[in-house]
Amino acid sequence: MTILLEVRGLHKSFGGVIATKNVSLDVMEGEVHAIIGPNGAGKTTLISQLCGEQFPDAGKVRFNGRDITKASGPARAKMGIARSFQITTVFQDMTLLENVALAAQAHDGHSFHFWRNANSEPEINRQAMERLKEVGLEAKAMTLSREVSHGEHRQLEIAMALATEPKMLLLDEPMAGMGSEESQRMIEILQRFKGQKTMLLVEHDMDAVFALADRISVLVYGEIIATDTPDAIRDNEAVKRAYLGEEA
Amino acid sequence: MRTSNFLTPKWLFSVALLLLLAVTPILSDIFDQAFYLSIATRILILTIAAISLNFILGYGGMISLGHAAFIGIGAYCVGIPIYHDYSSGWLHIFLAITVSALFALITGAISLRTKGVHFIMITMAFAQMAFFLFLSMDEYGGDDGLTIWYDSEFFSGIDIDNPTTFYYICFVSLILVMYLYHRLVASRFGRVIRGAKSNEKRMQALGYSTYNYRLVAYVISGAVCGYAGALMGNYTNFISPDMMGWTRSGELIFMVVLGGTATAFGPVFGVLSFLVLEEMLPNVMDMIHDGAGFYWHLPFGLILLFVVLFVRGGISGFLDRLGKR
Amino acid sequence: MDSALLITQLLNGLQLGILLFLLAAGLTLIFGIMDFINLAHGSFYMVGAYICGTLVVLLDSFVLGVLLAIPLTMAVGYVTEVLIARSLYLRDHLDHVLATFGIILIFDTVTHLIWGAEGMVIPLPDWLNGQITVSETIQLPSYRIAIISVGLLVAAGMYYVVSKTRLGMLIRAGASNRTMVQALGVDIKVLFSLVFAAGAAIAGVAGMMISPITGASIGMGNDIIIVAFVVIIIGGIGSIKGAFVGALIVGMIDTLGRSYLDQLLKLFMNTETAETAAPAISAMLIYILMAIILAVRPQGLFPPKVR
Amino acid sequence: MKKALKAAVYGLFLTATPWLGTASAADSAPVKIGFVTTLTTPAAVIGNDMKNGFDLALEHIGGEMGGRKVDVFVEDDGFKPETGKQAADKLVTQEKVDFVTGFIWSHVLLASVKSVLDSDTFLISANAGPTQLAGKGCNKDFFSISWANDQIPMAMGEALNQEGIKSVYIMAPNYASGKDMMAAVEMTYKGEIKGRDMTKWGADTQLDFSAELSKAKASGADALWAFYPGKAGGAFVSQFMQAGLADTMKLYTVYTLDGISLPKMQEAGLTAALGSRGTQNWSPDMDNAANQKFVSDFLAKHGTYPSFYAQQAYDAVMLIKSAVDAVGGDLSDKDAVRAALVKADFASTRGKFKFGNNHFPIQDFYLREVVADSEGRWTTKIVSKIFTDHQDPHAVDCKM
Repeated sequence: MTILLEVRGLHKSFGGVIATKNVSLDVMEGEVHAIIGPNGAGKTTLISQLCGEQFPDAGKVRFNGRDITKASGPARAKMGIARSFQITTVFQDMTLLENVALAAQAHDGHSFHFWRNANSEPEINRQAMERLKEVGLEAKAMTLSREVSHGEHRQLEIAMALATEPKMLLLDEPMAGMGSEESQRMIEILQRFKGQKTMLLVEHDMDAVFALADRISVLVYGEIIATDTPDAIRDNEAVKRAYLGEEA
Repeated sequence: MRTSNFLTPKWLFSVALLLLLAVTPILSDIFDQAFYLSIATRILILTIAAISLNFILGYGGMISLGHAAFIGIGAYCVGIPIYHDYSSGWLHIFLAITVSALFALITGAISLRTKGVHFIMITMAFAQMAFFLFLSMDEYGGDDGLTIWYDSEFFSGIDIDNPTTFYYICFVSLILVMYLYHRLVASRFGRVIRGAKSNEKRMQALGYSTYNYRLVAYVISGAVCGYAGALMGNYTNFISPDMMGWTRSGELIFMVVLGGTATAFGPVFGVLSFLVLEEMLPNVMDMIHDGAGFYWHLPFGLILLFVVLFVRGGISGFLDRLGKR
Repeated sequence: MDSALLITQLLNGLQLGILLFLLAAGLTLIFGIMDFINLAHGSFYMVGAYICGTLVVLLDSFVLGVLLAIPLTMAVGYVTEVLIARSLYLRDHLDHVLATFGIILIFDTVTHLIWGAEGMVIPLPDWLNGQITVSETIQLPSYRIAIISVGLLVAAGMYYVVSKTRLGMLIRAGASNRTMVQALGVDIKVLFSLVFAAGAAIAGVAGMMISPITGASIGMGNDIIIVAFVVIIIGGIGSIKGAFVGALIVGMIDTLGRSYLDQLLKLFMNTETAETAAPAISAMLIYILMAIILAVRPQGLFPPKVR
Repeated sequence: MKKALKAAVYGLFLTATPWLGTASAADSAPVKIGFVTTLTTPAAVIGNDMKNGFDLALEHIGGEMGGRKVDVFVEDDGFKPETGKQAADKLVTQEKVDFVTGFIWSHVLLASVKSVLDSDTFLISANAGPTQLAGKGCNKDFFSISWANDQIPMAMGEALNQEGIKSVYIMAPNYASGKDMMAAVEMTYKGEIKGRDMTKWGADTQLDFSAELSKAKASGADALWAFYPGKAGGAFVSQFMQAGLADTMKLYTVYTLDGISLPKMQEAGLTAALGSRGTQNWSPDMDNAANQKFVSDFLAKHGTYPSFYAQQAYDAVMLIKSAVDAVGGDLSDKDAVRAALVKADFASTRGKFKFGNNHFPIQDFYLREVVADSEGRWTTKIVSKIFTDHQDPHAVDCKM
């Protein structure tokens, strides 16, 4: 198995507060790698450095063999890192199909097409429809996205991320704000891609993490204190003390 | 998209309006009111400018408080060549579009690095610079403006000095520009621009360099607005830096918002009602009380406030709600 | 270069800077705390001048006129906030621009209705109308010194209120983090009204100070408000310190540009071109400065620490 | 077909708007005069004074010309060329006036002139005198009752020579007239020009002259020569005093100290104005019957001396009346009307009056001084005559 995402010595601080402290991390091709940690552990800061919204003070990020430490967000997306957001960020005034088509269109070269009606492009629409099917939203393809439920928004996010045909999915708390039934559906959806898509999953919902992850990294105060299989993590004393212990 | 959209009040109103605009020269001839033809011409030209602004402001969320600069640049691209006796209308239009596009490219490249109020203010700052630039060109009248002593010349058979001919040139231009933007909004490019307004972060996560798309939209908008400026130069036969002042840009924004942003017909409604208000209010007030017309800005300001505070979606939105009832 | 002239010009620049600061201070706080773009802030500058002018003529005392005009202008600001501005805070910037554009039209026309179209000359008492002799060659108009002193006094007062009082703490907190103020259990509505009205009064003071020089006229605030926006963008939105430094920079550049740019240009071009180009370029200078600052440092020179 | 339609449409409206019916009675139809001036913005002080002069003239002629009633259409130019041009458009296309007059500002006039002349309407400027229209751009239907912009500053330059002023510093607003003036100075003034400043003008007028005045002071010139019409004049003189220049420099002005600004300056105690001199083609104290009637009636009605704006608007009405009278009220023959206008057979407040080949006046120019009259009111008084029968230098370029 090859390393897809390689993080070395990542460091970031705001004023005096250290948000990311010497983080090193490997995500293998095809694995589902989860990052867990208590509130304020710096998960969001870490994610935003991985997808190019913020830049580290020190350290290196390599993706698919290339150094992307200084690459911009859009550039990383083009290289194949797709992310979903913790807070729903879809295009409210567009239909679900248009939302996904916009994502598919991003993958399909540049979008400086000024004349042709984008809604009647069969190839893009076919791809978008397929992604919607994969997340179980095909019935609502023509509904405006502001008219669907929160859970469906989250599914739409996954469909949009998939539509860019990424090498890696970076999922920032995909279960956030969901009821247990909705979470269960989301877990099922994600399980379908397990083994096919590399995923870096940041999640609070322990059921989801243990159901999905191949390996887990535990982030506490900006530092990774352990990386191991779910079973090993469950038994790790340091993790228990720092993290699981609190929850218990 | 939804085929049941015909025969709504908005649709009927829009078609009726276009038909009315199409026959305005005939009506003005029958009633012997050349003045109203002149106002209608102004409406057409400003509508083209408003459509260009609507695309970046309404669909793209870029609040440019400097759009009047493009009208001014376009107009000077007619005035300055004519001053030097280059009368070819094709040259004027070519200049108006390319110079405006170039100005949009340079200022947009800097302005679009900023967001929110900064964008509003920096576009205004660039427009002020253009304003002061033309102000300083004494050769072309500076502050006093420049009289365009004759109109652009096209084919030998077409005399755009004739108000009716010129009106139809503007009318056809408007229809073409409306069609252009209709295509643009629905295209992949338009979708990206709409997406970037709705959620920039997400667009970047999808791999779009929104900056590039916005810049292109801004340049297209500037070019079209410059074309409107070239028409304006031929219309007024007089141009001055005043055309570029920030209050003019503010008025243009108001026209777009009044009509309803991000709608195809909004700019038409907005410009029409704005100019009709501007023309009628003083007269109506004078009728109520002689001399009251000087104070027409008072009800005008109140109407503006009212529209902002209570009329969501402008006239277009109002007509939509009428249809839903 | 003539040093006496330079000193006078620096003083003039300082005076313009101080006036701009008085306008920009309210603008930047209103923008920083309420996230409200108030193009109509300049209207208070005008209203202050007119109220003050009326009172000065009526009471035949400049000082009394100014002192009475300040609370009156504040009241106008308060009423504007309660009636209109308040319902706009949660709207987007586009609505702010338009609505306050409407407010400008209303203020201008009402002023026209009340005071006529001609504007107003505000007489100065003799003791302010003279000269202060600094040296043989340097004489300074005493009223200019008075403007600068009053301006600095207001600036010092604001500094005290903002940095040393609980109210100031709330204002600073509000400028950097709105939710925090709400979390402190402060009646945010009252705080907003207070900041708005105080900002209006301070803008009014600027109008009162300048009107004996330029006279009061309709629309006098509409152009200077754009310059005040340039100031707060250069200084960093929400920052009083930024407004102060930005105002002084803009005041100096504008004044010195007007005085020395033609001489500077004459080094590169012939006299006539320089003399015609100088006024236009000096008018552009502050916008060029703002564009450069926005391009290089979009948050301004002194942005509030946390946003 | 079109005619029938037209008749039908008019028929519909006849009952509702009776005035349309009377419009065909050509003889009794009024003479229509459009009047464009500034009635908003601070410059409205000038426009109002001008309109007062205009109204007084109409009163004096009993609202009649050539046996026909006079209808007046007043339009505001908003101190902006574009607005003025729209107003002129409206006058000629909508109201279809016979004469357009007024115009304080050269830039407003320059913007409007094409619209008016294209519609074959007579345009009589009652103040603005841009040099462009005096030379190559002269037109058979354009008349100026005032001057070419550079004549008064030319007279000023000559006056300064006569007064023995060795050096001056010049300040003027940056617009057509200001530029005309700057150019005119060099034509006649023989002393040294120590420096010059052109300040922002128009809706965004610069009214704080501190920087310029400091430069003027530092220049060490004998005199300051300024051109600030209307409200700007008050601001200028007050700052001139505040800057302490009144003691060191002599103040000379053109188009600045007049019936509009002087009462305000007196009120504000701007004593620097008293004794300052300027050139003009007219002064309220001119001794002729027409002027005495005009000035005394104006004083009685408004309590202030008329400015030259009022005086020229008054003269403009009298000129139009003389032409309409000469053709017996029949305005259909444009050539006849034009010939009557060229004759200028009316009693001007300036005494003698005649047009040159370019339809600009050939007239005398005087040096006037600001003095207090017998009742203590500030006004101007003629000191000496500078030019006799002076024609502007652009007339030679006029091929008409």
